[in-house]
Amino acid sequence: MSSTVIRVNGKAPAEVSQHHVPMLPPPVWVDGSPSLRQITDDIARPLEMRPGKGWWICFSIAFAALLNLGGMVSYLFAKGIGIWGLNNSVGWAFDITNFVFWVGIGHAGTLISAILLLFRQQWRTSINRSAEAMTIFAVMCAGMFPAIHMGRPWDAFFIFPYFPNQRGPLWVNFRSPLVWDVFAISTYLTISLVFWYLGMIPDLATLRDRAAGGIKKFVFHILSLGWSGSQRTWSRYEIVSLVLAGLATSLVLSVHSIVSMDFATSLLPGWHTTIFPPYFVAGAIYSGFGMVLTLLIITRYTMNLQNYITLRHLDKMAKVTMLTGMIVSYAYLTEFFSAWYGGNLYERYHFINRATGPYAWCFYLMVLCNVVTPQLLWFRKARTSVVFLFAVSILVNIGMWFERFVIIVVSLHRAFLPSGWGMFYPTVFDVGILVGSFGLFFTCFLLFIRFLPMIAMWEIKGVVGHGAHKMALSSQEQEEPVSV
Amino acid sequence: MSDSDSHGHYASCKSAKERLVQIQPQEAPAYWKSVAELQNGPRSSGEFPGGLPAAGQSGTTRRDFLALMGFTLAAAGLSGCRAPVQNAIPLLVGSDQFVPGVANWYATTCRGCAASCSLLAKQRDGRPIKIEGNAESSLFGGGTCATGQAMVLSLYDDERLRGPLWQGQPAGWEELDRRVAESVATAKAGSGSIVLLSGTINSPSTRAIISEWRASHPNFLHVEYDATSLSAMRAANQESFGLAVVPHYALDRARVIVGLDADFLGTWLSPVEFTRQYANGRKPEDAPSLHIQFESGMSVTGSNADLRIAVAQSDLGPVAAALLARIARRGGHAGIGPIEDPIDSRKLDAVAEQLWKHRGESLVISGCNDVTVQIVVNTLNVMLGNIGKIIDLTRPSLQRNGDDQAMSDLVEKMNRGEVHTLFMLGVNPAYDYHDPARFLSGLEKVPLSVSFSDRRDETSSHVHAVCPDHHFLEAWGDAEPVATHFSLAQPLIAPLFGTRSAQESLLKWLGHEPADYYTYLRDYWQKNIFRRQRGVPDFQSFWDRSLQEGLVVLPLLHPATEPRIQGNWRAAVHSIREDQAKHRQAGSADRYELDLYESVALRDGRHANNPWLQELPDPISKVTWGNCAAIAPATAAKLKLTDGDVVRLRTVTQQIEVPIFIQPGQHAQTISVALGHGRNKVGRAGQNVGVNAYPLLRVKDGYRLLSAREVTLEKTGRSEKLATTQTHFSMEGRPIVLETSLEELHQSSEVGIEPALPTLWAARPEGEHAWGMAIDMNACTGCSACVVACQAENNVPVVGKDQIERIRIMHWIRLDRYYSGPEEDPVAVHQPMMCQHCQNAPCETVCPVLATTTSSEGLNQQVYNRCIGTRYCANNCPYKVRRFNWYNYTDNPQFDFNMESPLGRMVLNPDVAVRSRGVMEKCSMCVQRIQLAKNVALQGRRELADGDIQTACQQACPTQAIVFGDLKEPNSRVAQLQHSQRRYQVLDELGTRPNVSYLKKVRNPVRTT
Amino acid sequence: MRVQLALLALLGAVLAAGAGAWQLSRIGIHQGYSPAQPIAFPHKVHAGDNQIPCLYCHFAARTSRHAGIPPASVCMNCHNVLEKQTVEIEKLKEAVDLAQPIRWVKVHNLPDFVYFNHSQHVQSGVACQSCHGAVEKMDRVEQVSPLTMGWCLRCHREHAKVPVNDFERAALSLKQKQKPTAGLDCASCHY
Amino acid sequence: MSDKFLVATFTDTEALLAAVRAVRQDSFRIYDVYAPYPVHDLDHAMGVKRSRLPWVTFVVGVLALGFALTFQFYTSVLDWPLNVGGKPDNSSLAFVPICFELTVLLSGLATVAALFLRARLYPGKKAPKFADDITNDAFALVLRWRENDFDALRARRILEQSGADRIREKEASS
Repeated sequence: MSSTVIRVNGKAPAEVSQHHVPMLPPPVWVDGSPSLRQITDDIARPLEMRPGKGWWICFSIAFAALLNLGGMVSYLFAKGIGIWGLNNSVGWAFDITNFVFWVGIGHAGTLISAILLLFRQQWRTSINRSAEAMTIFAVMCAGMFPAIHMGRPWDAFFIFPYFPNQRGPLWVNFRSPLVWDVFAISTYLTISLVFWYLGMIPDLATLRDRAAGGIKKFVFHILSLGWSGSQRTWSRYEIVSLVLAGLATSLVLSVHSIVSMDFATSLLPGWHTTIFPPYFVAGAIYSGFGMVLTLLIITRYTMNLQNYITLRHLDKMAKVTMLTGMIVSYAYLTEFFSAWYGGNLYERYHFINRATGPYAWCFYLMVLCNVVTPQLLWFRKARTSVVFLFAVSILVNIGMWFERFVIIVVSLHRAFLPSGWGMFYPTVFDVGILVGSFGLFFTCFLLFIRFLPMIAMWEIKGVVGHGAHKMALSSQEQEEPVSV
Repeated sequence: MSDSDSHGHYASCKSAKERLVQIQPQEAPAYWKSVAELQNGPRSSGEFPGGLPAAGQSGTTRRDFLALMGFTLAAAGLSGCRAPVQNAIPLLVGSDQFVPGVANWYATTCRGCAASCSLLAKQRDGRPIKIEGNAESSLFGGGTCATGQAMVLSLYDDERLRGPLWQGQPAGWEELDRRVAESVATAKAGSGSIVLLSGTINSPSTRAIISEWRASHPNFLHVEYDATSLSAMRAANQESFGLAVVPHYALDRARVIVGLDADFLGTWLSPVEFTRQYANGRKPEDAPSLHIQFESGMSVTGSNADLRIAVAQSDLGPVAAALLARIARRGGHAGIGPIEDPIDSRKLDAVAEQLWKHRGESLVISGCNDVTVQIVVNTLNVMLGNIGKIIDLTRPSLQRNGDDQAMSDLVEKMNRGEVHTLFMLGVNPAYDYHDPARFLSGLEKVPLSVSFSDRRDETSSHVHAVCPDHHFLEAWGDAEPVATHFSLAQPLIAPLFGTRSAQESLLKWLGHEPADYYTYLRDYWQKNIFRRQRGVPDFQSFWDRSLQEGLVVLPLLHPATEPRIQGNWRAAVHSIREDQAKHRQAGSADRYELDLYESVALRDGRHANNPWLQELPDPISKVTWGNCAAIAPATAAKLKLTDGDVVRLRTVTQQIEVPIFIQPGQHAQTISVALGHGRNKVGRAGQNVGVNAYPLLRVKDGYRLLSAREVTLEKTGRSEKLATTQTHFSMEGRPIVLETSLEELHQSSEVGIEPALPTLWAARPEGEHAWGMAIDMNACTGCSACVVACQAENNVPVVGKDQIERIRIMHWIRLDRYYSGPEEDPVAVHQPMMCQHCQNAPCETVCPVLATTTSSEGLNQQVYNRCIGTRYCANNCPYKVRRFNWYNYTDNPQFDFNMESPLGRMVLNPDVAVRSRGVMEKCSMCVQRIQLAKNVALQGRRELADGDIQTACQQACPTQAIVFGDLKEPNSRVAQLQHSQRRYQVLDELGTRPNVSYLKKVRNPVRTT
Repeated sequence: MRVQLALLALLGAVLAAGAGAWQLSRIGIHQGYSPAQPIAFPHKVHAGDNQIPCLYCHFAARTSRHAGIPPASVCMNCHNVLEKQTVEIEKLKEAVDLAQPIRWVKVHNLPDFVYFNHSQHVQSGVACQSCHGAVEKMDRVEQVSPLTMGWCLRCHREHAKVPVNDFERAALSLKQKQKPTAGLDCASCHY
Repeated sequence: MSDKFLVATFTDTEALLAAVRAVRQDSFRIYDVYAPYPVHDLDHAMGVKRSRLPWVTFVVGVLALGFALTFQFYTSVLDWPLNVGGKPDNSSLAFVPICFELTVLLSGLATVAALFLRARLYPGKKAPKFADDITNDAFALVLRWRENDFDALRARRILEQSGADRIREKEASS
């Protein structure tokens, strides 16, 4: 681990530390030099006391939205897809836009916990747990949309190749990207869930041992699977975590590639392009980090964990956001270039229409949020101003939602035959269900930070342990006290 | 549908229970009572024709309308809904002509308008469910129009009266007969005249009844009145030829057709017949005729013309005169002073040139209800020597007999209280008379007014007695659309309600006992028709054959005599010139002219309650559910108006408020508004849809001109959403409709079919057949008959104005209409677009559940019960021809059209599944017909022959623009057409390899310079 | 051994799930449905003992989509002359005298979305029994076949020379490409 | 049956490591070490061999891949080939995504399952508790107390020297 030199606030620890230590001091990812016991207390405390006003306000808003979702979806099932603004020209709009959007959000979690684990990035330790939780809830929201966009969920099981069936037997069409989706999403959800739970077992054990008794103790007792902290288990456990991380990493890259194939394999101008898989993955990570930023900035306040989620964490994430943001911008350019260079009549028209047609405002909003905004993150001031980052993270999510909307609706509303052209106008149900999905997401997340350790205690301890922190701590003293 | 198992049953059980309560007792037997008579003789009355319940297999809704008949789900209500008990109730006494589940076809005659096309009507299990043209007819061929196709639905119209009314209250026939008898008696005593006010009547037997009335009642008067009449033409012909008739035209023989505001392909006189002739005369492979159209608004006819010249209504006369001047000069007729050309002289020269070149084989028609114009037109035809060759005055058309003057006289008589008894048959003056108030005030003064209307409409709700007439599918009848061309009408179903045929009423009131129109008709034919024919010795067999074939053509009574030409056409020209001058002075830039035209679907308005027709897009504007004011783009720009802005059109006396529609090709100073809309008493579907423009029309020396002058246009500031089915009219330079010119076609010898594009995949093993279709873009006029035919055949639901505003029309076949060229003078083209049945179908690859796949016979098959509704296929369909069921359109109060009402559902085709919510559907190439034909061939132990299978759209098409058949059968017509050099496929560069191919549109421009 | 217990439980769960799935897949199958009829008409006596061919009474099956239930008049052809009397025959005659239609109960009901045509099958020489079972041995008619799509396909496959057994079929299609036949098209039953 | 153990608790990982090394040098066999987080070098010090669980991942992965491939091939080529957009029955490229997903899914689940089996982790298991705060901030080194061949005194001495906080004897059921 000492192999990775990590700059603290832009300066190498070597420069900042006045100590004449032969080796580079390890980076510091926890402020306030807490003892192991204190870490446990800090992180477990929120779960043991009544939640604050902030939490209740957030929760009631989120829960209201969730109820609204329930109501609207039941109405949808009762009446039919017609209550949405869809039509013969535009067969997908908010439904699939939301689907792709949420799947995208779902990428950051696994990326942080898996890929950064493989790269031995220690700064992930404070954020990976909540990022994974976010992933799971996001993928839940995403999974909801394919189910409801059919309007008849009781027939959805046709999409699974199951036996016995009395139809001959009739299977499914493995050539259809929608079937790929079903497998990709469910796999991603399962593996992320397992990964998340596995990582939580030691902490569950901690909570079990802290719990006074009663139902809480019992539940943690069951969930922690009798974890004892045995070193023999630890060593197997770390191996398995690495393996899962490897698998999950490949998922991070595959899931959104497959989602992008829903479009790439069709023949619609604006959909039918080979750039989609990498472009979508980058976009997913971009939006995912945006969402992680949003959530962490909120939680580090509501749960006052500034010592664990430090500005340096935010700075890191801001950098990743900026990078992926620029990859996305590059993809936008490439699309236009290949449309012009390819010279296909329909393709060209599509992109002219994207930039000048009736939905041009969506396009420019998207450009503003996804191309212009990230550029501000070049400045360290921007990266370390919590308020600013929060604003950026919101913009990023808006931008990414509109990116999907542009790709889906603008491509559909003016396809090959002009006689089939038409406009899409959302109805209250389109918007309501989008809002509702946020309700579902935040409800889950708020419950999570209320009842489960939102920071991996054992990993923090691992980082803080080995006395390494003592050394780096001294470097802290000359640093400005960053615990905001 | 797939969810009907889990949910449908419950619904259907419930509805069944309810329905049993309301309808079973009195009505349900009524449906069947006399079908049984029809089929099995009176003995089996009170029964249900056997086996039909099995049709209950075919769809919740299909089960529901059986429930309506009061038996199928009788038990289901009680037996709980998990596995509903289905009952089957056979006949008590079998019948040899009636096999349940097998359709019978009967020849009959259409009454949708006075054109009286010959029909074959399909009767399935006792219900008429489909109308098709009678291919035997030498006049109409097998084609129909959109309106004719929809007539079967008006049979099942909920708004039809269940029985006669007296003073608005249900009454018995006896009572009515008594009262009418009294009134007629007093009238006979001399206290005023007895008047029968009717639309055009070309039924010889009915005319016989009328003449009986005339004979027995000296003060009897018969007035024929058409909302859109040709009485000026009749008057003009009286003056020019001494014959007050509407001639019969032969467009197929004309080499040059010049139309002056006559929409003969859309609504004028006999559109089906003309459309057929027109197409036959314009086959590009041999010398096609040249068609020049002068008109104000874009009409179906204009959209097909080789040269279309937009002129103001007031310039139609001058144009005719200017043409006459040129022809006269050539023909050496003196006496026409110089006429100022209303339009570009070179164009007129070119037209005159063409006319003169094709003397004797050209035709000038005008729809103008203005005597002077018609006289000039007659003179033109005379000078060109077309009379007797292209224009037949000796076998005139009897399809428009209305007399405007007689009508206005009648209204005055009524107001003077000189009319004692008034019968009204097939007219609705309170709606379509230009001065309804005047008519109604007169009506009040009539001691006894009787209407034969089938519903409470604007007129019949003001009369004393309503004696509802049968729907023509319930009634006997005959017609003589063109002299010596007779056709018969026979009932396919016993009257659904307590109605009585008008003829029977008239006979009864004449004192005939028994007043049985069938016998009367039969006798009439025996005495008059049978006598005049040779060949069939005995009447019975003649009768049977006529009934079976539906039509008889007799030789002329008296040999053709060339009509002598008379009449002072110079005077006519003179008055035109004066009128023009007068108008020039009055005219100013902010004064517009109004051009009122019959709507293609609703015609003069009588079909306003037919949801199929309300939802049929106008062939030109593509607007459904209501009319709008067509305005030229330039004018709209000048006035800063956009589509849907509501404007107030004001004449001197009247005004209407109507949304505008920007119409390319519209004359800048003329505004076109469709008639037939804005009925305020007609029924749920048509109530107050659109605006009634009749009050605006102008009467010139007693003739109802379908136009007005000095019209002012004011903005109201309001704006409405137009329910249009096509929002973009330009092809954006895409190769969608390909065109070629006549020269090119005749010069180029190269065979047009370019080799099929290479495909990535190995060819799959072929099946027995390969169904394919070829559509001739040159023959298609955009008449839209195919659209309604498809709707009727395939149980396509009506979705209503709101859904169409949301671009959710369900029609399986769409008529795309594109414009090219300058927007003030565009060239239009119509393209039927339905599922192309691609061999490499993009929709199939993306369907996750294999709900759509390619059949062994090349059909792109859609399995409704497998579809889970992801809509991915529709997104990936480059032709956008897939239709999604956004809601349940059946048995759903939200969509209160025919499929909501138990009665309306009787029109459903039991052989086609009714789609439920959340399911994708599309053109199936009428696979049910394919399967049926196979089955018939199997029963006959023979191979399928080309032509055994006709898709609904193909059958309905008057121009035979659509050809369906087996591509693997080298001699089939469709396979032959694959070698046409005009053949191409839409978007084939995408590699979809459609089984539908198109034949290029051929342009034959007129050199005007 | 706790672990073994857990494993056993798991196994049990899997088996239960399997059984459940099988049951689920049989929903809507009314095999063995045999309702009482208003007149207890014994096919055994007519088609069995007296050897009356099916198509004599169900004549519509030759030409129509529906086999149809014979009109009472058809029954009366014989029962007018036969002097044998039973309560059931009395019911029949009464119905005829009172011109009172007989409300039979349909036994074989297909889902709404399937188009089945009797004549097509009769004309192709499919024996009635192959779907309806040995009706001539039944006193009261019973639905012997499941009437599922898989069941239909079995016969259609035989007809199309495609093995019915999944594994045979698999083996065959490994050797040669299956030739598409109309009998196996979706659109031959679903439209 | 219940065993006797000698439990030494530490607060410092350095001391723990020292103790582990010392104990092993003196040829005591370590029963186990308990820690709130995986202490680095401890495996090495204890001589714990690298786990072979990744093999499970590999084997199951290969099996899953095979299954996915054959299943898709069977259903769309052998069992009921349908003409889907004119594409070949064996559109093998289209089968790749699902093969991949199933491989990852099944191998992942199998690995975790294997871990639980191997480490005897299952719901409701009672965790052996040799010292307090193991899951919080304490480290414990546990030696099994075998009758007749366990020099408790020497063990204690070694542990004390290497800086254990407390040393206790403990009865526990293994």
